[in-house]
Amino acid sequence: MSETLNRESLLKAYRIMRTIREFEERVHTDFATGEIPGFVHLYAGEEASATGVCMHLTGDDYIASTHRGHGHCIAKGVDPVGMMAEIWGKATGTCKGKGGSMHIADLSVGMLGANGIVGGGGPLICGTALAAKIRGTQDVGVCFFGDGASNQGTIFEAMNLAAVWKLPAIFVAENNGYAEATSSKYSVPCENIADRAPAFGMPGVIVDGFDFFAVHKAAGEAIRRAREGGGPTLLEVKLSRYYGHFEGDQQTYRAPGEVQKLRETKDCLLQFRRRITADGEITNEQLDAIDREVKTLIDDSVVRAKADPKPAPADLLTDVYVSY
Amino acid sequence: MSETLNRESLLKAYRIMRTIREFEERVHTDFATGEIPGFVHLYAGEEASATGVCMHLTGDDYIASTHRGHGHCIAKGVDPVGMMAEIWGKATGTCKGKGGSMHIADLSVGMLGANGIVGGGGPLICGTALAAKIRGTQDVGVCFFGDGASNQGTIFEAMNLAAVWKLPAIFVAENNGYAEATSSKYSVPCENIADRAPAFGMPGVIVDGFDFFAVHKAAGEAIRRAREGGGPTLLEVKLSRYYGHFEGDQQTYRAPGEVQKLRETKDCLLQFRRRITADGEITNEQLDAIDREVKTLIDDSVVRAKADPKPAPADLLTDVYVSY
Amino acid sequence: MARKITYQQAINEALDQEMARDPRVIIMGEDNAGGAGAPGEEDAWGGVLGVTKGLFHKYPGRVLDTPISESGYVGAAVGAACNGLRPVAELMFVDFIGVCFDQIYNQAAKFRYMFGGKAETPVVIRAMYGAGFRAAAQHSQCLYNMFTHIPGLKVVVPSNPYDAKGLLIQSIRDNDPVIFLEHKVLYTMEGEVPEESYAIPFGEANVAREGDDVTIVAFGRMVNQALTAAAALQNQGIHCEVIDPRTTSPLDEDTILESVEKTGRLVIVDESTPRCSMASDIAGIVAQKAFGALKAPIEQVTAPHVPVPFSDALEDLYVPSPARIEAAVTRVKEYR
Amino acid sequence: MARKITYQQAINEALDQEMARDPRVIIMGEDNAGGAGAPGEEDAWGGVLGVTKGLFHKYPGRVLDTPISESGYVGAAVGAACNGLRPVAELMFVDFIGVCFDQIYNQAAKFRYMFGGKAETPVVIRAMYGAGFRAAAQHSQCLYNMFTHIPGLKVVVPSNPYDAKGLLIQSIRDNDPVIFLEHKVLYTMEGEVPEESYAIPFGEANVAREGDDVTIVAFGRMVNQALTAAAALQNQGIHCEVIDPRTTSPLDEDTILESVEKTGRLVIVDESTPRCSMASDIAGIVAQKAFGALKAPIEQVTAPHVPVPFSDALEDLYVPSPARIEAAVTRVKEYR
Ligand SMILES: Cc1ncc(C[n+]2csc(CCOP(=O)(O)OP(=O)(O)O)c2C)c(N)n1
Ligand SMILES: Cc1ncc(C[n+]2csc(CCOP(=O)(O)OP(=O)(O)O)c2C)c(N)n1
Ligand SMILES: [Mg+2]
Ligand SMILES: [Mg+2]
Repeated sequence: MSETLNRESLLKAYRIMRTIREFEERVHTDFATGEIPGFVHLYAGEEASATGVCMHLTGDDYIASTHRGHGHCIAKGVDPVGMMAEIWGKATGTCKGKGGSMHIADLSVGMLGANGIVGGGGPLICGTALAAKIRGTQDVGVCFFGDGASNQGTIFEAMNLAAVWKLPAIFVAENNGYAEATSSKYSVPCENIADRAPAFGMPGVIVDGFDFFAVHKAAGEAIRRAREGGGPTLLEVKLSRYYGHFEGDQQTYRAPGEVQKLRETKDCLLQFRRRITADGEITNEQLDAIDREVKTLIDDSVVRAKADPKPAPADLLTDVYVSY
Repeated sequence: MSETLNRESLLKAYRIMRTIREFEERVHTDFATGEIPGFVHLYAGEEASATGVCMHLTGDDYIASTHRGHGHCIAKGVDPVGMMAEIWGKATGTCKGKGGSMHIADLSVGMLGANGIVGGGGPLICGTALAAKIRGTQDVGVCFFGDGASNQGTIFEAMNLAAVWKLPAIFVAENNGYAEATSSKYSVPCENIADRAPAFGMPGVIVDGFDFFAVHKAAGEAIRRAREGGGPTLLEVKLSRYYGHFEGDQQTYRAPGEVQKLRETKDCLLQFRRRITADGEITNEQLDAIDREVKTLIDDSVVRAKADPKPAPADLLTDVYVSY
Repeated sequence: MARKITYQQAINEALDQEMARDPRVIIMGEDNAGGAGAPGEEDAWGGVLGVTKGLFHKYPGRVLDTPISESGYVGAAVGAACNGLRPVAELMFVDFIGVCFDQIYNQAAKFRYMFGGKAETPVVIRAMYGAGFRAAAQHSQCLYNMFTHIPGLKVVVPSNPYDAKGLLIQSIRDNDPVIFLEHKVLYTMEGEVPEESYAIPFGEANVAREGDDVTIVAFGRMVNQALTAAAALQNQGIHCEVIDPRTTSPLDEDTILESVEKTGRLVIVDESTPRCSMASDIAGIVAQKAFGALKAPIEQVTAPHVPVPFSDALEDLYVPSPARIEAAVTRVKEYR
Repeated sequence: MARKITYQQAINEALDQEMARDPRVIIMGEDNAGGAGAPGEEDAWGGVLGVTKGLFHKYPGRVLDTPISESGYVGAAVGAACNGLRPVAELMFVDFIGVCFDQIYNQAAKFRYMFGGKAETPVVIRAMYGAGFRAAAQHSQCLYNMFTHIPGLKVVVPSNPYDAKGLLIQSIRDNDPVIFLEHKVLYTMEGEVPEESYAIPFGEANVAREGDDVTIVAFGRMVNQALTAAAALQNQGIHCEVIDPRTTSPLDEDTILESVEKTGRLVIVDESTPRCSMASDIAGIVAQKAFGALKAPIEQVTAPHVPVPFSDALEDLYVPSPARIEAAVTRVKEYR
């Protein structure tokens, strides 16, 4: 077991990762039927990253996410039922059906939004961290972004600004090896994304993103440093996405069997389950029970999403301004 | 003397640096009378950088410059007479009086323009370098930018792109310690700007910008590497500007005597003169003669600029499109 | 000319033919080939929706995949244009302009003027635009008004496959910076397109339908909505002239003004939000230059002043529909 | 209220009073203090033209100098606004929007809608705009049309010191993202400004001069040009009504339409280039909603469709002058 995580926390982490996986697998299946509108980018395979990081966060800490945001949302505490309705474009969705998959946000739990603009979250999270710093709280801001996004000017500027202002911000580079069909070997001309940290005078750390415990530990250190006034950290999480860039992607750019092999050997849920059941304090039966509960939750969310009403015509014009 | 520079080259380098100095001192004086319109940023003090780099360049190599562009222009071969007229807003100016100090450009000598947008030149120079690479020539592109600009997303993106595409591009960071009134100690959170090179998998080199020979040598290596297909380099030149950010700046943010001391001890022209006259092959008299010629040239450029006509009203509407 | 191809194929063919004709033409963008550095297929995508597919192997070294650095590579395209190439850079979704606008509007667009006429910047920026894909607020905007506002840019909004090919060829041959906007909903539209290369000049509107009663000026996808409405109105005895300016800058004012001189009634259909839009622009020009001919208020049929919503239920209301166009035409026709 | 201060002082005073009133207000920008990390004076500049001078020491920790990273710090202001602060970020010259537009138009402006009404983003972006300083093409643009086009933004263009103070206070108190544009030529303009704090509501035009013959709608600095023209025209017996909308978004349509209903003649004065401009926008609105009242073509007096030139000889021709306004008014007045 882990030194810092008690039994309850381990079960919570498992439930979150399982929920993300179940949610994404279900969206994958339902997208294939043509019923889900728009572009959907799935987080399956990367669960340990969002979960390992967000387990350290309170509702007052903020995260900024990406187009591949479902996992970050669930890990930060956004209600999956509202999320599913949102993805289906329903009035009951987290954003009343106005945002969709790429814009799920819930400020009440510190989730500042998925983002349709690659790199968009970097500057924003500097802002939430700045607000915490100015108010004198210990809250932090976490910006998740991809290997592709690591080449975007906004991300560079945000890391630099966070260092200049010594902000309580953590930059989590989720390096899944691809930006759409482009390999990070092509687009990132240094060995690791974490190697960019010295350019901004901040620590750079690399972790195995299939290993929840590694992520949890490294994130914990970075977040503690930030809370204590030690400034920002760049944390590179190496992982893989199990599905295409978006649903519909044929993935001919990947090596045959690439994903299958990872699923079988390194999958974060598999590893986690093996590890936490090793000493018998947590049993496979308990985890199976969680699996069933999660499945019921997600099944139910789909049933409700399908049945829920679409936004009413009048909704088209509301929610643009607070006052106008 | 220098190993790589013959007598003629040394005299040429001296003449260029002297021309820049004389040009800038004269603009400084004339600006004070209120006759020169707009914003003017002077390059005095930094002459060894532009000159040391541009001595390696041919007319087919491109440079991209900044708001502080006079020195780069002169070093790259733009006619100072046209430049002076441009700064005075006259029809005879390099840009017909339409651009002014911040937009002097002369593509016929590979000068892609001063730039009013901090960091604007980085992407552009990637483009001229790309064109050279695609055509299979050995031409290079050089982007000059400041310490302040080193925090701009466009510069980060440009360095990254140049590395990904292995472009024959050289990024010359002229670190004069200030961006407007802000110290680079505040805005650049790592020790040196050159320390950012590893983030883009390229070599980073630091040189003393008061020492023409140091700049010339380091630039020569970077440019040779680029011409040979070895990709981009980040070259940090540490130097100082002798005047304010722009003319009119009271410079209360600087330490008293800061500039005076540099002028007396490290000035690039002083050092250069001392060094090249050391073995007697070049005499102070020869250099004095150059000084006089340069003075005459600049005096003359001002006389002409003052007498030259302003653009005609019809010029307002021309030169927007090639065809419309 | 019986061959029919899609709008998307027409764009691909224009790129292909110009790359074959002129070695200075290169293309670049995120996944314009796709698969760079990856273990699997090269040219795995050919653009996010496949528009540039097949060019990578045909023109070695001239199809460049880019990191996600729009300022970087769009600016590089601008710089390369100054140094003798004729680059076509793809911005993928026009909505991404916010991270690279400077290189277009302050650099490319202004070089020629700022440099006293001594620069040429023959760069083309291609981008997808428009609503209809349930792609929500950050992937569905029009934004052509912003480009049209900027002196130094030319702006192209083809409404059909034939125009897409001919206008893209003209864009590449043109010596000024061109913004070429492709409506994503039109990619699958089929139409007759000659196999041979041809260029459609800028600033020449297409009168897509002739009529004496009401002039409809529409842009991009809205031309088709307008034609649908016009066909329906014909049955009610209202004869609409549908004008497709094809380029918003330069704009063929004459064709519009002549039509209004004839009809005296004008409806403008613009998919973008209404403020400072192309709808405003045309209305303003006509209210100044053909005022004497006007017999009715100028109606603008646009999206509302709101971001593009995600849900199909709302997005379908957001986009100007043939029904709304019909209603506007009827109003101006009946105005006394 | 006899005290006279400049437009620049009025802006400084508004910032000062709001910072005193509300600890959530912070300001940030390049050299908003100036001298960060440097050996000499702290608060060495107080903004590039001194607008924020004196606040750094008065409000410790709440005046932030930034690196030259407009996307970074403008986005940070947006993020901070989502987390309970009320930041005022200075973009220095509005022309720099090209390197940070995304954080404003795709992020701040769209949050509330995309998030189903569950976000508030009370951020203010201040920026200098306009020609007249011989600052050339990249430091002299207006660009308010671009912001006005974007749903979710509010756009403020004060024309005098009194409005500058009251509108900036309103901007800071407002719960939506606001673009506050300061005309650099107006910084030295003096006017009566009450010492106490006051807010001018958005969307309420100021009728700067009343008249029955011709309506002039003008923005920012152009209000003053219009007033000069109107005074001269008065001597010729032409009575102009000069309307200053004060905010382009929201826009006080009613005041404009009522005036046109009365005069039947409209001239719009907009310093920006003409295409898809505020001039177009107002013309389009009036041609649709007050058509019946119009007795003459709607004249637009704008800059030409060219970048802003450097030379004073050209820049002075570029900016709409009182003489050009007079000529336009005379034309619409004489139109039969
Ligand atoms: C500014 C911008 N450029 C391009 C895109 C299109 N796009 C969406 S996701 C994506 C790839 C992102 O790759 P990465 O950052 O590695 O994240 P991943 O998809 O692997 O999670 C691209 C290019 C975008 N949405 N925004
Ligand atoms: C995008 C942008 N931001 C801000 C400015 C205003 N500005 C002009 S020069 C300058 C400082 C530049 O500093 P540095 O890069 O160090 O160059 P230096 O002036 O020292 O040569 C600033 C902030 C600008 N012109 N463009
Ligand atoms: Mg990735
Ligand atoms: Mg500097």
